[in-house]
Parts: sequence; C-alpha cells; structure tokens
Amino acid sequence: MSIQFLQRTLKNHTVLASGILGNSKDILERVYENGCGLVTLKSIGPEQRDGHKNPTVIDLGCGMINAVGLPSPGYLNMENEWAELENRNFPIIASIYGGSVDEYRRVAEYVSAKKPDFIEINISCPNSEQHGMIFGINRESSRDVVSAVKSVISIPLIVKLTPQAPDIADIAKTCEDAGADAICAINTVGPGMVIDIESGRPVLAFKKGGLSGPMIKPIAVRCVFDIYKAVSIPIIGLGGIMTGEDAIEMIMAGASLVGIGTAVRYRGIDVFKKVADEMDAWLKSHNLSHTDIKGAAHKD
Amino acid sequence: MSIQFLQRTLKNHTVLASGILGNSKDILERVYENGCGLVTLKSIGPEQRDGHKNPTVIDLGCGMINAVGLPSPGYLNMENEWAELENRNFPIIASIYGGSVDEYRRVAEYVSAKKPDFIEINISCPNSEQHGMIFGINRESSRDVVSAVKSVISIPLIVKLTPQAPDIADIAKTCEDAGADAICAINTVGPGMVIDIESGRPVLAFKKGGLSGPMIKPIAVRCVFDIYKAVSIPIIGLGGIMTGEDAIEMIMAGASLVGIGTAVRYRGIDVFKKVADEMDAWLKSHNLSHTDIKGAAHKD
Amino acid sequence: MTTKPITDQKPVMLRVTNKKMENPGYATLFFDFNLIFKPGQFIMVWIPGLDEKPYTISHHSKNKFAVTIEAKGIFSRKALTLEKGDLVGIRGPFGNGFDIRPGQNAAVVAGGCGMAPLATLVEGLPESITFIHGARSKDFILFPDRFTIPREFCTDDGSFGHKGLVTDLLAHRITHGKPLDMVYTCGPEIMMYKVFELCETHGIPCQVSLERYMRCGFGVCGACVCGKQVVCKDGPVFHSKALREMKDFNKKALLKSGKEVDLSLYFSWRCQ
Amino acid sequence: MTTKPITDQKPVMLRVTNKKMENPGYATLFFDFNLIFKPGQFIMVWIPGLDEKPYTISHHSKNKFAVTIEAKGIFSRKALTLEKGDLVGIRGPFGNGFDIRPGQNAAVVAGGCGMAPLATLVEGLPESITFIHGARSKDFILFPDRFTIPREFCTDDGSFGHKGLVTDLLAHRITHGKPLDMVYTCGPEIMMYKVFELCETHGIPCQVSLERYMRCGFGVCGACVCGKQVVCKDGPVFHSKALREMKDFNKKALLKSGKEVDLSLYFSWRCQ
Ligand SMILES: Cc1cc2nc3c(=O)[nH]c(=O)nc-3n(C[C@H](O)[C@H](O)[C@H](O)COP(=O)(O)OP(=O)(O)OC[C@H]3O[C@@H](n4cnc5c(N)ncnc54)[C@H](O)[C@@H]3O)c2cc1C
Ligand SMILES: Cc1cc2nc3c(=O)[nH]c(=O)nc-3n(C[C@H](O)[C@H](O)[C@H](O)COP(=O)(O)OP(=O)(O)OC[C@H]3O[C@@H](n4cnc5c(N)ncnc54)[C@H](O)[C@@H]3O)c2cc1C
Ligand SMILES: Cc1cc2nc3c(=O)[nH]c(=O)nc-3n(C[C@H](O)[C@H](O)[C@H](O)COP(=O)(O)O)c2cc1C
Ligand SMILES: Cc1cc2nc3c(=O)[nH]c(=O)nc-3n(C[C@H](O)[C@H](O)[C@H](O)COP(=O)(O)O)c2cc1C
Ligand code: FES
Ligand code: FES
Repeated sequence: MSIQFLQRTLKNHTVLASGILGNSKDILERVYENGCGLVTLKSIGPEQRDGHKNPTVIDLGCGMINAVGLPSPGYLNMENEWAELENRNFPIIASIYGGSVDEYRRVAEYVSAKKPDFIEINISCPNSEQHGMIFGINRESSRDVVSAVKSVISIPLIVKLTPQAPDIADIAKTCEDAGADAICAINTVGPGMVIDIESGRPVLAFKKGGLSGPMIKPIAVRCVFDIYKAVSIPIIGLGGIMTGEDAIEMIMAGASLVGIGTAVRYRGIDVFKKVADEMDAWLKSHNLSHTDIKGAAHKD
Repeated sequence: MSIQFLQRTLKNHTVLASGILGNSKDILERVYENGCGLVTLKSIGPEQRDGHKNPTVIDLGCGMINAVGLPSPGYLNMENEWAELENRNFPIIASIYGGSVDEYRRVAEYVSAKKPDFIEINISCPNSEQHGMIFGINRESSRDVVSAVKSVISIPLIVKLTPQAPDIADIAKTCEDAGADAICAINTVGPGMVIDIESGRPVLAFKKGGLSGPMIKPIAVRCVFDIYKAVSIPIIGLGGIMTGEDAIEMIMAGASLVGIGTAVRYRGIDVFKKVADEMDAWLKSHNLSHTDIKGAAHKD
Repeated sequence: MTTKPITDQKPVMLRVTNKKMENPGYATLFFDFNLIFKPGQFIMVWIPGLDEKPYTISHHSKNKFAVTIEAKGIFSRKALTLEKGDLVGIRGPFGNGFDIRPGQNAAVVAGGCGMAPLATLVEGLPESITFIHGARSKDFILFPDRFTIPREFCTDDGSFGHKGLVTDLLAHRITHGKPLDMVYTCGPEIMMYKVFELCETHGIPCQVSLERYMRCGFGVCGACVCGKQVVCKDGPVFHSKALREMKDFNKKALLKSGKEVDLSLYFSWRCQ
Repeated sequence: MTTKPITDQKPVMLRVTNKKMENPGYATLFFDFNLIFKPGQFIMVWIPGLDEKPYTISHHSKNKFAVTIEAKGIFSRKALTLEKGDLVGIRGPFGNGFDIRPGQNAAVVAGGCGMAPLATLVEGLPESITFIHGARSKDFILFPDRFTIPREFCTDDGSFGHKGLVTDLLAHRITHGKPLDMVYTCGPEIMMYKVFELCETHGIPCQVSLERYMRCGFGVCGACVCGKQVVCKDGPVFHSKALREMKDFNKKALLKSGKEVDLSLYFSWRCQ
C-alpha cells in the first residue's frame, strides 16, 4: 500500500524529522530501509558552521532538550553528498535555513537545483542567535521568506513552523497564501533551560535549548489542529510521536504525514516501521482508513 | 528561620500556586499548616463563572493538562470567605483576572480593600476565550493593566506572566516599569491538546488546555532566567517544581520564592514541607545560604 | 482497546458490554475489564462530547465491573440512554475507599442510590452484619435480590418494609442486639448526617461516603473541598474523627464556580 | 551528590577523588562511584563552562571508576589540570562495549591511549591471551605495571620493546602458536585498520573501537555516523562483519559541521 503526497508516491506516512541522524546518504538510506516513508536532511545553511559546544543534546526522560546550534557544512560544501544522493532510491526533503531573506533564497535556489523531492524551509529553529526563529513568529517575515524561496525553486515547498508563534495558524495561512505547498509543524518547543545545581551552570553549553519528544506532543497536536482549520494545504505533523497511536492522534488533528525525531532515541532506528505497522494494525482493527480519520477530531 | 519578601515575613520560600486547592480558607490553612510559606487563592474574576465542563484536568504522567476555565464565584460573591480570611494567621496572595482593563481595575480595587497580603494579577491564563492571556503576550496591554491596577490598590502587586509571550523578559520589564512589585512566572504552557483516538475527540471539554508539572520545568527555568536579567524586582518562580533540588534550580535561575502547583498531585499536600526541608538540607550539605545561590546560574 | 490498564491518567475507552434497567430511574452499565479497586473508591466516567462525572463501582468481579446511575440531570439522564457497544472513557479509581474492619458487628446503612458503593462492600462482609436499606418507594430499592445477607428495608411511602427512615431502623438496632463496632453509610447527605449523629450519641465509629462537585479527581483543583478535607483524595469515605472536625458536613458545599453555598442550594443548582 | 544513579540522561556531578599522572601527557582521573558498565562502553565527561567529550572507562571496580585522558586539544588539556575535589558531570554509559567471548586464544592489540578501553577488558580475559601494546615511546606506555597477563611491547622509536608497529607483533603471533579466535583492538584508526586487514587475511574475527565526533551519545543527532553505522549507539565497538561494509572506516569522518572529510583532515581539524 503506498500513498500520495504532493504528487509523489510514498510507501507510508512516516517522515524522518530534520536534524535527526540525517547527516549523510548512507544513514538516510538506512532510515529508509527501516521503514521511513520520507527522510529529511539535517538543515543546510548558508555557510559552514560548527554549531555549539557540548553538551548540545540532553535526555530529560519524557523528551530531550537540544541546542545543537544549526551545524552545517554550508550549502556550497556538499558536492559529494549531492552526488551520492543523485543515485538514491528513496524520496528526500532538503531542509534549509538562512539568516536573511536573501540567504534563504540563495540556499534554496542552489539546493533546489540538486533535485531533492521537496525543499523545507526551517523558519523556526530556536537554537541559534542569528538564525531562524525570528522569521517564523512574525507574519510579514514568514511571508517574505516564503515568497522569495518560492520564486526561485521548481520543487514543492514545505514550511516548518515554530509553536512559539503567538498564532501559529495565522502564520500557516500566511505561508499558504505566499505559495507554500505544505506545512511542517512543529519544531522544538520553548526554549527551555536545565541548570545543574551542583555547578550552578546551565547544562547546555548554549544555555537554552528546544524541547522535543513526548512532553511536547500536546502542543504539537494543538498546533496541527489549529493549522488544519486555517489552511487547505497538507500538514506534516510532528512533535513527540512515539507510537502508531500517537500518529493516529496527529492525523486526527489534521496531519497528512507524521514526522518522527526524538522517538529514534526511545524505540530505535526502526521506529518508523514500528509506527507504520502500529498505525496499520489500529486502522485495520477499527475497520477504518487513513482518509476516514484525517482531521476526525474536528467534527463536533 | 524566616525570610523577607516585599516587607513581609514568610516562614519559608514555598508558595501555593493559584488554582491549586485554593478555594476556601479552611483548605488554604491546611496547606499553610503543611509547610507552605505563602498561599494563593484561586483567581477571582469579575463575575460568577462556572468554568468549563469536564474533563477539565487530566494527568499526562509527566505533568497535567487543564482547562478549568477560570471558574470564580465573582468578586462580589465572596463575603463569607473574606470574613473568614480576615482572621487568618497566614499570609495570602489574592489572584485576580478580568476581561478588560476596567474589569481588572474594578476587581483589584475591591479585593485590595479586603487586605490580602499581596494581590496577583493573572494576565496569562490560556483557558478561556475572553479572559486573560491576551494581556500578557503584548507589551502595551500588559502595561495598561498593571498601571490601572497599581493606581487603585494599596498592597504590593505581583504580575503573573505567560511563557507564550514572544519575549517574556520584555513583558516583565514593562510590568516593572508600570509599577509591579514582583513577577510570578510562569502560568501553564501551550496550550496543548490531547485527542482520544477511540472517540476521535479532544479529551478536554474545552479541547485545549495549559500544560503544567515536570514537563514544563525547563521552560519555567528559562523564563525566570530571562526575567531575572531584565528586572530588579523579585520573582516567584514556578512551573514543574517537585523537589527541593528543583526549587534550588529555580532560585539559581533567579527566583526569590518558588511556587508549587501540580506537585501536590505527585507528592501530596505536604509537598511544601518536603520541598522546604529538602532545600534546607541541600543548602546545609553544601554549606550555602539562599542568598549565595540566588541567580547563581548567571555567573559565567 | 480494553487491554490498556485503566489509570488515574487520561481516560481509557471502554464499550458498554451490558446494561440493566434497575427501575425507570436507575440503570447499571457493565464493562468487561479487570479493574483493580477497593469498595468505596470511584471512577470518572466520560461521555465524549458531553461531560465527565464521578461514579462509584456497584459491581465488581475479576473481569467485570459496573456503575449504577440514577437519572438526575443532563449527564446522568444521557448515561441511561447508553446502549451495549457505546463508548465511554474511564479513569481511576480515585479516593480511599472504605476502611474494612474484620468486625462481626458492623452495620451498613444505604439510602437510595447510595446503595451503589455499599454493594461491593457488603459482599465482602460477614453474614452477621446488620444491613439497612431505605428508598423513596419499592421501585427504587436497588438490587432487591442481590445479596445473601438479609436486609431490613424502609421506604418513605411505606410501599416496602418499614414506613420511615433508615435512622429509625438503625436506632432500633443499636438498642437491640450486640453493640455495633462500625457503621458504614452512603445516601443523601442529610441522611448520612443523621446516621453520624446517632453513632456519635452511642459512641459507634462510623464511615460515610461524601459527594461534592469534582473536576480532577486527584486532589489538585480544589473543586471538591469540604472544610479542610479534599473529598476526592482524602475521601470520599471519611471516619467519625474527620467528620467531627468537618464544619461543612451537611451544611455547605462549593458550586461549580467555587461559590460556597448551603447544601440545599448546592443540590438545587446541580439541576441545571 | 554521589548517591544519584548515573544515567544516559542529564549529567550527574562527581568530584575527582584522585588523579594520577601516567606520564606528562596522560592523566587518570578517579571517581568514587558504583558505575554499571561493560568494557568498551563510554561516558560523556562534562567540564562545566567548557565542553563535554566522550571517554572510555579505564579502571573499574565496585565503588570506583576512572577515565584516562591524553592531552590533545583544549578540552583534554584542561582535563589534565583537574585536581582532587573538582566537579565534573558524567552521563552514560553509552554504546555497546566489547562482545566478550570465552575463547582462550584471543589477542588484544592496544595503540597509545587506545589502551584505556582495553584495560578493563584484559582484566576479564584468561591468562592465555596474547596482549600487544604499542606507543610512540617508552614514556607513553600506559599502565606499564598494571596487568598480571604478560604484554609484548613495541614503540615507534624503539625506546621500549620491539621497534616498530603493533601489526608486526600481531603478524608474528598469527603465524606462530595456536590459531587466534578473536582480536580486540583500539588505537589510532589507521592502526586498527591495519589490524583489521591482517585479521581478514587470516580469517580471524576482530572487534575494533571507533572514534568520531559526538554530541548526544545515544543515536539521535547523527554527528558520529560512519557509513550506515551510528558509532555512539551501534558501536563504538564493531565486528568484522560491520567493518567490511563500512566504506568510511579509515577513510572519512564528519567534522563538527557535518562536513564529510578525509580522516587525516578530520584529525587535524580537531586540533582547534
Ligand atoms: C464520589 C462520588 C461517587 C458518586 N457515585 C454515584 C453513583 O454511583 N451513582 C450515581 O447515580 N451518582 C453518583 N454520584 C453522583 C454523580 O457524580 C452525579 O453528580 C449525578 O449522576 C448527577 O449528575 P447529573 O449531571 O446528571 O446531574 P446534576 O445536573 O449534577 O444534578 C441533577 C439533579 O439531581 C440532584 N442531585 C444530584 N446529586 C444529588 C445527590 N447526591 N443527592 C440529592 N440530589 C442530588 C440535583 O439537586 C439536581 O436536582 C457520585 C458522586 C461522587 C462525588
Ligand atoms: C567513544 C570514544 C571514547 C574515547 N575515549 C577516550 C579515552 O579514553 N581517552 C582519551 O584520551 N580520549 C578518548 N576519546 C577521545 C576524546 O573524546 C577526545 O576526542 C580527545 O580527548 C581530544 O579532545 P580535545 O577536545 O582535547 O582535542 P581536539 O580539539 O578534539 O583534538 C586535539 C588534537 O588531537 C588530535 N586527535 C584527537 N583525537 C585523536 C585521535 N583519536 N587520534 C589521533 N589524534 C587525535 C587532533 O588531530 C588534534 O591534534 C574517545 C572518543 C570516543 C568517541
Ligand atoms: C537533536 C535535534 C536536532 C534538530 N535539528 C533540527 C534541524 O536542523 N532543523 C529542523 O528543522 N529541526 C530540527 N530539529 C527539530 C525536529 O526536526 C523536530 O521538529 C522536533 O524535534 C519535534 O519532533 P520530535 O518530538 O519527534 O523530535 C531537531 C531536533 C533535535 C532533537
Ligand atoms: C488545575 C489548575 C488550575 C489552575 N488555575 C489557575 C488560576 O486560576 N490562576 C492562575 O494564575 N494560574 C492557575 N494555574 C496555573 C498554576 O498556578 C501554575 O502557574 C502552573 O500550573 C505551573 O506550575 P506547576 O507546574 O507547579 O503546576 C492552574 C493550574 C492548574 C494545574
Ligand atoms: S476534584 Fe479536584 S481536588 Fe477534588
Ligand atoms: S553522538 Fe549523536 S548520534 Fe552519535
């Protein structure tokens, strides 16, 4: 059984979230072989960037906090990877970020020419001083980035949003109007901070970091629910999905596909297959199809 | 050992969060007898209001989601309680909310005349359509409410903020400039949504609700950290505090007092005594005082 | 769906597996599920799209439990229209339950639907106990044929058993026969108060199961406070000692808004 | 402070209880803590305010463990200045560790500081194993007097033992004596690669412990991927089977930025 998403055929509804493992073709392929329908590359930026010092990723039990700091080889330094990815047998999303509208445009144009299946603009990352989030909390800047990117690319555009926007549905609608083909929600929540009391220091080297995993699921579900009411383009729902039931919940909120990130930690790299199988089993036992449940939580 | 807070003497650093048990003098007294230094009444509104239908409060394992919906007898319908509270032997914060600047002012003026020790304005509650949160995410409206209330009361003013503000430190500074005597941070996070997949319905009757408890602690700590840098008035830090170590973490972020809400569920009504004792034990074993650790996470 | 444990966290959905109309106003809904519980504890019953309310467990066996609901307001009337196969959400159990003492000389005093939480209690008590049950009329006697332990009945209208109050029968029992060592009671609060007074007069320890408006069920929101007690968590069953200090017992209750009112007003408000 | 369990979640702070300078460039830091671990696993060591890096456990007993650190860059040089009483944060252990087979005819091949993870392994292996240890010079031979099992030494400059490479000694051993049934190795990647080649030629199964830049330590961030393998989680110890398919072994590594470079470039970058 395969499914359609923006004119592409995918083997199931699961998506690898950006920033999780997605550092090379080999590992992306392994994720795909482990049941993932669509894999996202780690966000690519305008220049080479190391990201923050460690600790950058800390597990908190019911999720994680991270401030990796958008490390990236820089879009011009990835020729090997693009060459390898040309001969892939799986669909990919190339995630990108920038520090200005112009940078987003430049990176997007270059990356789009490398023919990933989709391009995703991360206008929502909270872990860097200069990059990202500011665009996604504001209507005008979201629109500017989306229009600029849309005008230079030839592949479908996904916009990844932050739950820190005062009204995420409004931002989503703005992006749709500016030409976005799909919405991805949500990026990490917060930011948060964890202080080690023995040393009196924030544990993350960057001090603050985004929250992910089970503890953010209610926020992700609410965001997808709100966005679904506001737009008619498809939504990739993610944030805390661990099981097939979580995925069903996200789809009932209005998601077309479900992204998985942090759950790789808790259920292993084959979490994609597990979630896809659990979804199928649930649907089968309830005699329902994906179409039956999509947006089902919106009925009264 | 007792401590000072805005010219009042408190027996320790723990505060009962608003909306937790604080429905009558008897139960507030019991909370005080169980080790709480300062108790907050459930937020009082401009008129009698039932709040939402059930389910209103659901435990999620690493915290709770709630949309109680600001039930209130209405400030004019509480004569019995005020009469009882007049003869109290413990300090109280009266929390209030309104739907307009004028309502805040009216409720505040009336309540202030009943001589609670402090008044707290809740400009941050996300669980009602007309009330609250909108004031706390916006600089102008926060300022207007704070100035209006400040002008009609004769007791110290605490302003309770929401983490949904795009820049909570900026709001805190605005409130300080408008006359706030202390900041209370944070109210619940989100809102979030939990959908029951069997029925396809949001579990909360109001659909969305605020998150509290351990899962929001990193966000609360970050907010207090940010606010501490921006203001010089004291901060009541709350959100997910369960143990003495959590309280120490919050104080290191910059809090003067620590609020406790959801932990009543996990550790019982005597959580206040437990947390206070654990704090003392920790400080003693580290040969440190409260003053030594306050804001300690801000050193480099 | 029924394999997940039911906890005090988010509701687990169960299908009604059976429904029994006890009389025109009472129905018992059965569920196939192995619930771990103690007599006197309660669960929150969620009808999706409507509301969620606390109910006691009225039947309990290894793989089955039931709630017995009296049609009163919107929620309970709707509950009586549920049919086999309908989905409801359950969370719990909550509260402390009865403190069951091995004593041979206990009395159980039930009023109306207050029979519900006492039923599973009675099933665990020895044959020698005194078992008193009152209702407004014969039709409202819940579980007339359920117990092997003999019951003394009374009705308001005299249509079954003694015409009068359960307290008449209890007073009689106290002065005839072996001294009672415990009285368990559930029913209208005024009735329970009378039972408590009687017990106090005769120095008999007593346990009553209280009812207040509830939201969380686990001692956080404060909706259900009664004096210094949190009914959902410290109760719903209270011993004489707590009752003596509970100045709101049979006097005051909080409305949904948190407003404190006289108990009579409380019950009339709940009509809406 | 030392009573909390150390887990793979947030760092637990421990004080250095002892420090031993092994030579001017290596120090061993001891901690009093009962860490549950398997030889070959690693922990993340956090120096508050500086950085956090992976280190293997070099000593392990019921109530003590140690890490042995070679001064290379900013972090490790700082680590060598830590003193008794200083606080560091530890999380872990992470990774799979060595797959310890009961065979009597194993060889352990250590290069330089690669001795560290092998030390606790050797202590659990039988006397009959072959134990080869190379270093740049005599001073850099780690733990010279620690083991009861005899070691064959070699140094680059001939200042101690054989002048030459560990692979010389291993090749000799392979052609003299009972057939080896397992080779465990840790050291510079080029050395491990040579050991692996030698083992492949002679059909001997082998386990090598790889090193890559790490962030999370638990298989999420992707910093440490090497071909299809996630070094922190699938490794750091890999068997011959995985190594055969690992096209980046001894060839490529990801910089901190995620940029893929030749291994030589990777190690020179890490200077900074
Ligand atoms: C711990 C606990 C256990 C409970 N167990 C049961 C149970 O096993 N079976 C059951 O039927 N109910 C039980 N209840 C009561 C139940 O939760 C509901 O309050 C009841 O079903 C009425 O709900 P409603 O929404 O239909 O009516 P409401 O709208 O709440 O009230 C409707 C009408 O009934 C009257 N009324 C409601 N409750 C009482 C009362 N206790 N005494 C006298 N009049 C009353 C009101 O005055 C009003 O006239 C329990 C309550 C608690 C707190
Ligand atoms: C699983 C694992 C276990 C480890 N266990 C230990 C251990 O027990 N003891 C230990 O000292 N280190 C160990 N390391 C390495 C350690 O994590 C650091 O990388 C090392 O201490 C250097 O860190 P630095 O920040 O000081 O230097 P960097 O700034 O990272 O590098 C400084 C210099 O050292 C060189 N260099 C770094 N690593 C190597 C290497 N592996 N081979 C050759 N040259 C190198 C660089 O080229 C550069 O010249 C381990 C690494 C991993 C992944
Ligand atoms: C370690 C880590 C790194 C991340 N890096 C990125 C990134 O580079 N770009 C991006 O858009 N999102 C990034 N994210 C966010 C995830 O893609 C995802 O939106 C978020 O973690 C919520 O999903 P989850 O709860 O399933 O992890 C990162 C998350 C984590 C945990
Ligand atoms: C059931 C419930 C009701 C609440 N009601 C109020 C309220 O009326 N007014 C208010 O300012 N905050 C209210 N809050 C928020 C708490 O006071 C507190 O800010 C929040 O729960 C975070 O603290 P915690 O994690 O310790 O619970 C409520 C929280 C809960 C869980
Ligand atoms: S129902 Fe919430 S405290 Fe009792
Ligand atoms: S260090 Fe993060 S995946 Fe290995």
